[in-house]
Amino acid sequence: MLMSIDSISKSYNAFPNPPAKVLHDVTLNIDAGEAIGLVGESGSGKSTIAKCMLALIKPEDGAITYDGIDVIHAKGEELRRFRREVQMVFQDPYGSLNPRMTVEELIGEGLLIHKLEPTAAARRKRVAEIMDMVGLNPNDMDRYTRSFSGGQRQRIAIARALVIRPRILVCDEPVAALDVSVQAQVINLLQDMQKKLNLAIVFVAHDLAVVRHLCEKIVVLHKGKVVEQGSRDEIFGNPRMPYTQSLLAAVPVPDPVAGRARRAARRLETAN
Amino acid sequence: MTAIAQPATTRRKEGFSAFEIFVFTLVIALLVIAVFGPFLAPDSIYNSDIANSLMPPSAANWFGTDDQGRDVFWRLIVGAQTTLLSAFLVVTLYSLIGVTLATVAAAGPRWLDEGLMRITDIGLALPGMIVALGFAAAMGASLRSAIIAMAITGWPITARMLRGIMRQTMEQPFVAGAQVLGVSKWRLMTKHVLPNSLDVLIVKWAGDIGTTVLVLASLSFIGVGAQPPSAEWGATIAAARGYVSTAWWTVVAPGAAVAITSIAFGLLGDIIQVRRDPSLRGN
Amino acid sequence: MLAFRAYSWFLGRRLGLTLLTLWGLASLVFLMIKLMPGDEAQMAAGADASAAQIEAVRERLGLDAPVIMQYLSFLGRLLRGDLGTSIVTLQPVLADLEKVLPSTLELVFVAMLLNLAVAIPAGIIAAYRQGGVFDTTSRVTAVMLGGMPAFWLALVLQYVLGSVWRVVPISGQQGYGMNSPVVTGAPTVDALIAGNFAGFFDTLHHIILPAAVLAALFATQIFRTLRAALLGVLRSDFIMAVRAKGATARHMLVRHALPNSLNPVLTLSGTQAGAMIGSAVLVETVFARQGIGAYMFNAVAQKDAFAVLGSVMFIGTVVCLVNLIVDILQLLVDPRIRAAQLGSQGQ
Amino acid sequence: MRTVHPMPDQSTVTPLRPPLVTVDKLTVDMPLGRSGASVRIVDGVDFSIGVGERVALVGESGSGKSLTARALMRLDRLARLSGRVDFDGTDLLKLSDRDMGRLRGSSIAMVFQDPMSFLDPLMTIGDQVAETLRIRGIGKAEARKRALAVLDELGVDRAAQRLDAYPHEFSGGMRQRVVLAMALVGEPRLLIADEPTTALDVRVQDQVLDLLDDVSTRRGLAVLFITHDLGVVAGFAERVMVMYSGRIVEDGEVASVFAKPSHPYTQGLIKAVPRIDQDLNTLYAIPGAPPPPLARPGGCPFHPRCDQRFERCDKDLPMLLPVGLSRVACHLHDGHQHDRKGA
Repeated sequence: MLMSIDSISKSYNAFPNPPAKVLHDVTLNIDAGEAIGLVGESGSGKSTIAKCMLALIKPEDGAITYDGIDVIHAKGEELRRFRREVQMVFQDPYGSLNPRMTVEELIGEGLLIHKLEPTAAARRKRVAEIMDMVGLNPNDMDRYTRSFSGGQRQRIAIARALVIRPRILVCDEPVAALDVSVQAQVINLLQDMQKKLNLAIVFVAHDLAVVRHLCEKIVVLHKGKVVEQGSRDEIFGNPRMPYTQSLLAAVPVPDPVAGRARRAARRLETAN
Repeated sequence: MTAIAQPATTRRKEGFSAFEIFVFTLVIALLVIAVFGPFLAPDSIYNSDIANSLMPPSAANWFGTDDQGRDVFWRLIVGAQTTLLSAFLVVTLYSLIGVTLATVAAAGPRWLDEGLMRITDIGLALPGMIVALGFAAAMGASLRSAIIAMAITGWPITARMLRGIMRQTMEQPFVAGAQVLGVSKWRLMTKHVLPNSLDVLIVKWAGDIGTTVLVLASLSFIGVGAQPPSAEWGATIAAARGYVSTAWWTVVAPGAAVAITSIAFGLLGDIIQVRRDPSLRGN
Repeated sequence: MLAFRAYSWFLGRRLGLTLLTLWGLASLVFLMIKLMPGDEAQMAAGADASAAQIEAVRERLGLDAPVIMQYLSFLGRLLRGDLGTSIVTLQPVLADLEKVLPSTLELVFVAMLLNLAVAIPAGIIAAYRQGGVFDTTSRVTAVMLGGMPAFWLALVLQYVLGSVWRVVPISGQQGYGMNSPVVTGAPTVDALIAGNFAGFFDTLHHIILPAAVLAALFATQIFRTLRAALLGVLRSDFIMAVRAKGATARHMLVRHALPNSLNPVLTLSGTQAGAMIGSAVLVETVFARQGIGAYMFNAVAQKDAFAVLGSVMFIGTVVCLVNLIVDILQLLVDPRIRAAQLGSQGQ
Repeated sequence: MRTVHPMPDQSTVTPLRPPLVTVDKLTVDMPLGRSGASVRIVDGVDFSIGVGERVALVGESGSGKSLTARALMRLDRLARLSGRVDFDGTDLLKLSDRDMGRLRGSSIAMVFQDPMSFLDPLMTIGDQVAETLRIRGIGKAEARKRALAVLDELGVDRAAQRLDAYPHEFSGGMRQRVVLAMALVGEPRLLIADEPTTALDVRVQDQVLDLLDDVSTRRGLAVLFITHDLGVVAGFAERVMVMYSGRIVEDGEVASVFAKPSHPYTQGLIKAVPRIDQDLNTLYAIPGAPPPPLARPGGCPFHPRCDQRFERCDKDLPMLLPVGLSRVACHLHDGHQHDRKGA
């Protein structure tokens, strides 16, 4: 077990109103090299869990342990190692890259601050390698991200996260803002990288079809609680909880015959 | 999903309109006058020549002469340096204070942020010119006092605005990305947050020069700023105040100089703002 | 219940901030006193005070005590309403200022009316016909007026309208022989109380130009803010939805854009009400009106430092209180601003 | 200069029902700054919608789908429109602003993507729904009564009590119902729905789709449904039009387009969508990204991303021509396939 999240809770201050509790006793584990999907609707707390896993916010209760590090209280060398080994990719390809840095500076920043490559030339070489690996042209290294498309930006974001060889990559809705025709490229890239680098991927999404495609293990969240978790086959083939069932039933299918049949069946069910 | 999204890729450079070129020329001309004016002016304007006092505008004295018989036009040229230099000094000083406080507030712990912002609230709630007047009067009426007084009362708007923008920038995903990467607080603020927050300030800076010229002239007029025989424009108006009905040019000319300078820098600020964000066009 | 909690929280916060601001102001004024060059007792006693008089003042103000004690006793004196003593009039500053405050408030009130009466319709028309002739002219006018020094504008208009064209009186607050018995200290009100209608119109005639000059400065801000807010709202998504219902441009403006744009304007006019009192310094003296601005101007001219700093304290306090009152009024009068101020915790 | 085809009946799929709207060579240009230059976002679009027909308009960012929809109602004040939009025998693009205003809300209505930003935050729900009627001079009580009836019809709980509530007091799904009520209260014949479910959770999306389905059947309402989600299209629409780079590239019955897409873009799009009912090892990915309107490639705009491109594709712009029961704009289907074999 690489990371364990043990019954964490989190509330947000809404003064003068009473605080809003967004996570209730959430527990889940991540093994090395596995892809795990956190799915839920808006307000399910999935992004809050991702932020806790990245130590961007601290839960009030519970514990998060990564490879022997107490994440919530980590300091100094321990925190530095955690920051090197757990990385993330965000939803918004426009807001997630500093517009005042070149592609080289963006991707090379991790190498620089973790002192992984001593010289600028060596860093540059590593940046070129990783750009090539994620399907970017290394000649674009000196450009700013302004002129890149959403899909290319997500590749840059992935390269920036992966260049320091993390062991966990947390992806918060990484394809939700992309065009349909580009979405598949990024999903395939993530899948590819996971296999090549033996990376654990935590994939936060509202789109169950994408999660089904990418993740072996699924955690279904609803109103800050884990409703159901299990393997892909369990969740999609034989969901036990009514919430999971209703969620799956509502996903539209790009096939008129199957789609109409699914909707007709569902309406019949609700009518009864 | 709207088709006209993608501002990044459709951004285009546009040429300058005639109006914009006019404003740029005006600002540059003012700066040139401020820098070189005193070297060009004839020595005679520093001495009084009572025989020629309060002469109306003529070929020899374009804007006429004042009560001391000095040429009004050349005194304006010489005064431009004092006026603009003081304004630049004031804006630079309070911008430095504002930027420092905003950065500390944005980067620091919550209690420090709260504390600094309450102090800023106090500064914002008080009438700035009156407090500056008090400081300048207490320190002994002089141009130096007025500059210091304006610098210590001018920073709250900058601090409040910049701190707000920095907090917004810190909400941007790329800042969380840098934190996840493990960058130090110093690098986070200087490399990621500040560069992406400062450009609003640059817009404000141009407009602030215009406002500062106005307030400085007001303080001099009230009597706590530059003192006669300084050629600073506000002091010039104050000195000429009694002659408005007998020699209107002694009052109109320096006031127009203040107005033109303040309007020119104000317009410069507007132009930069519209260039940064074309959706504001026409505002 | 929740609303009550939100209200008391808002009011408590607002009151607390006002108290904090007054304390900050007092500290600044104390700092100003300490910044004064020379011997404070000598200054307070006046230039031709004897050594014994100076010592008496030193004793009274506790100037031999440590600074922190001086600060505390200074705050104590402020709480008792002691703003210091003018070395020119030899009167307590507060007593001097109380006499002239109504006159200033009258000027500010008329200026505020003029300001809103001109700027709000102008802002609406300019936004309604964006890019049109009215829009362009009023924007140019706003830029010009906003860049002009108020005292200079006062001097020039006084000369042109008062001396050359003689449309308005040159200065003063009422004509010769028009005096009414002083009751409130505000000439227009006093004339009304006395039933002296000729005197009332005379005072209005005197106030119109100073008020207009004061208003000009602030009207440009209201105009620009309202126009920008209206245009911003007109660009927003829900206006497109209103268009899709088939509404006319006029309906959109009046029924949707205006209500959604007024909040920043009201907030600004609240701040302006206070700032106008400060700006009276620039206008009152030019028109030889009585008022706290003129009082302060004279104090500067006569190097009456305690009167100046007392005035700073006084004007600052009035501004804080005016801001507080305006904020509470806004909250009470308009339920929409109430919703915006208190935040919407619905869902 | 393109040649103008004189026979509109040939280039338009005959709808099953009499046409309600016929759009002919519609272009939309958006101005760029004040330089007078503009960019063509929608480039000569032809289509028609039958009475009571449900048509989906599918496209990615920059394809011009939203602007096409808004052009039908002339909602973008900055947009410059040309072509014809024939509604019930009148050309909407030639109407005066006043007449167009009368048509909006009563003949054609629209619902939008993000219900919250399309509601006036300071006006009660009841007033906003009734507004469409009030604008047309209907009395306050009557308008309120009809607003209530529509809100009831759309399943807003306790509608009578909530007429005086403000938008922020409603949940996302309820807000979308309110926006829908605003559109339907004027009893329009065409409803334009611009990504009405994109911002909603799947379960709420499902409810809104059902609702839209019911209402359009019950009222015989034609719906033009703008979306980027092919799943939604398959479950809701009868006909689908695929837009790419400002043009329609394929237009046909939903069943036949999904079963046998003709345009390589449509083919790729359908294969690229991950599906809840299937396991696949790798998704098909269309290379590259949709071009921004200022950088559209010459020839067929899709050719740089197309895996079936041949010689002609980067030179000639393919026309939208009948292929079977559909219309397709692709050189593979314009009767010159032999060119490809020859190449």
